[in-house]
Amino acid sequence: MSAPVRIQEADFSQDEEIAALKAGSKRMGGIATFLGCARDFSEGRDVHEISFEAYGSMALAEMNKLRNEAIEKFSLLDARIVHRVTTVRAGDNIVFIAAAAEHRAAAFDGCRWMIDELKQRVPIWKKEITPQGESWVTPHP
Amino acid sequence: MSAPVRIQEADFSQDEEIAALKAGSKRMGGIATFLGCARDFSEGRDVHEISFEAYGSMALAEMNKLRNEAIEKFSLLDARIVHRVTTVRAGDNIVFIAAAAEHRAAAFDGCRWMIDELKQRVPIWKKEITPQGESWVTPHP
Amino acid sequence: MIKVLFFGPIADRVESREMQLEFTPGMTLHDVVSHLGMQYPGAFGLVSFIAVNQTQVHDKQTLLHDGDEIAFMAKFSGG
Amino acid sequence: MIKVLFFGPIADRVESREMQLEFTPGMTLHDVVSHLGMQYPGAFGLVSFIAVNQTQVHDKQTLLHDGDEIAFMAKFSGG
Repeated sequence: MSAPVRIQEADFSQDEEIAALKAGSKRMGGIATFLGCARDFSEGRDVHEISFEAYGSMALAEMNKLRNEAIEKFSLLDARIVHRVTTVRAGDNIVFIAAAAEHRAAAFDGCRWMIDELKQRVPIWKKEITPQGESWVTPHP
Repeated sequence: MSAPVRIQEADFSQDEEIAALKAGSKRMGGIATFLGCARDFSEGRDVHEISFEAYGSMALAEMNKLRNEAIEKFSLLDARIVHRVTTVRAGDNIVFIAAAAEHRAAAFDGCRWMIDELKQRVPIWKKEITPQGESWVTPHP
Repeated sequence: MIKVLFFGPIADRVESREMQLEFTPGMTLHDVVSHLGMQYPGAFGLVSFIAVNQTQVHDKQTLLHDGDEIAFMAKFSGG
Repeated sequence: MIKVLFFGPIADRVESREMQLEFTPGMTLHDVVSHLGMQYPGAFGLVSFIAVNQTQVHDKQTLLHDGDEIAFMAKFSGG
């Protein structure tokens, strides 16, 4: 079975991720997931491709810490985080986060917390390739 | 392609639902989903099976209304609601809800609103089959 | 005729999922509720929602029409 | 030796992803920052986070050790 936290070039299957998540417990009542995708349009410009770069060893360590913290903080039964680092086109998958809990409130809260924290804490950068050229994305404060 | 709102006996595939959701737009930046599953334990008792019953025509109409309201209320790009009506065992899928938006906040808010409303408004009932016998589930106020 | 539907715990107590009532002009939802409520008091104690033709109705004075479908429903527990 | 890593927009401005600096005993993070910051002021204006051995460090007086890995990072934009 694949690791619950991964950085990879390849796309992922939600069915496989959910099956792996569910394998650990039959006490899960709710699984909340977040799937981040590449948009064809950002800040008023067409976007052809998005290219990702990561500080791999640190990013993976942070993502593992983040998962452990979420499990503890929201009493999750399990959680998974997968981030692609490659060049994607509009509509392609970028990041997948899943949080499983006995009840839905904790699953939603845990899932949302993980994607919010990931954006703050995990050393990954994206560059948008537009008809006007390439530019690194500067996150809003 | 399958309808975005369905009541069915059969299990569903998240990959298929997400693919159908994404087919409509390349402007989706975030897709939040909720998967409700059967737990093996509820209110202090083991649960062997859960059996669902629906007022089918009204349930489907309410679920469609709910989807339309969510799309409007949260400016979603698309949404899907699938509920199984059959007898399931611990770990099995019961309900799937997906909300796609340009940004993640609307996707999360819309998804959570739909499952909360579904539980309030859609005429479906569940019966838990435990070693001590069967009983209809009475929702908490 | 008026078609009456019962679901879940209510169907269990009525020991029936469906019945037909004779339609009479001027008949209201209240007439049906009081008629069936007397026959099945245990079941009607569980009724939280009533729908006429798949739409929730709160006003018991609602006039019925021949062919209407009335559903008596306990609190929902899907999802 | 100290291994220095640059990523994303910072790597673009430094025009390099990695360099090695001679280690000298007593060397602090501040020494590295001021040395490289003078050489690549445009790049260092983008630095929001610094990590030593994959852990964020806020104190520039942090003593370095031979073999340490320092990363200069712009604001993250993953997810």
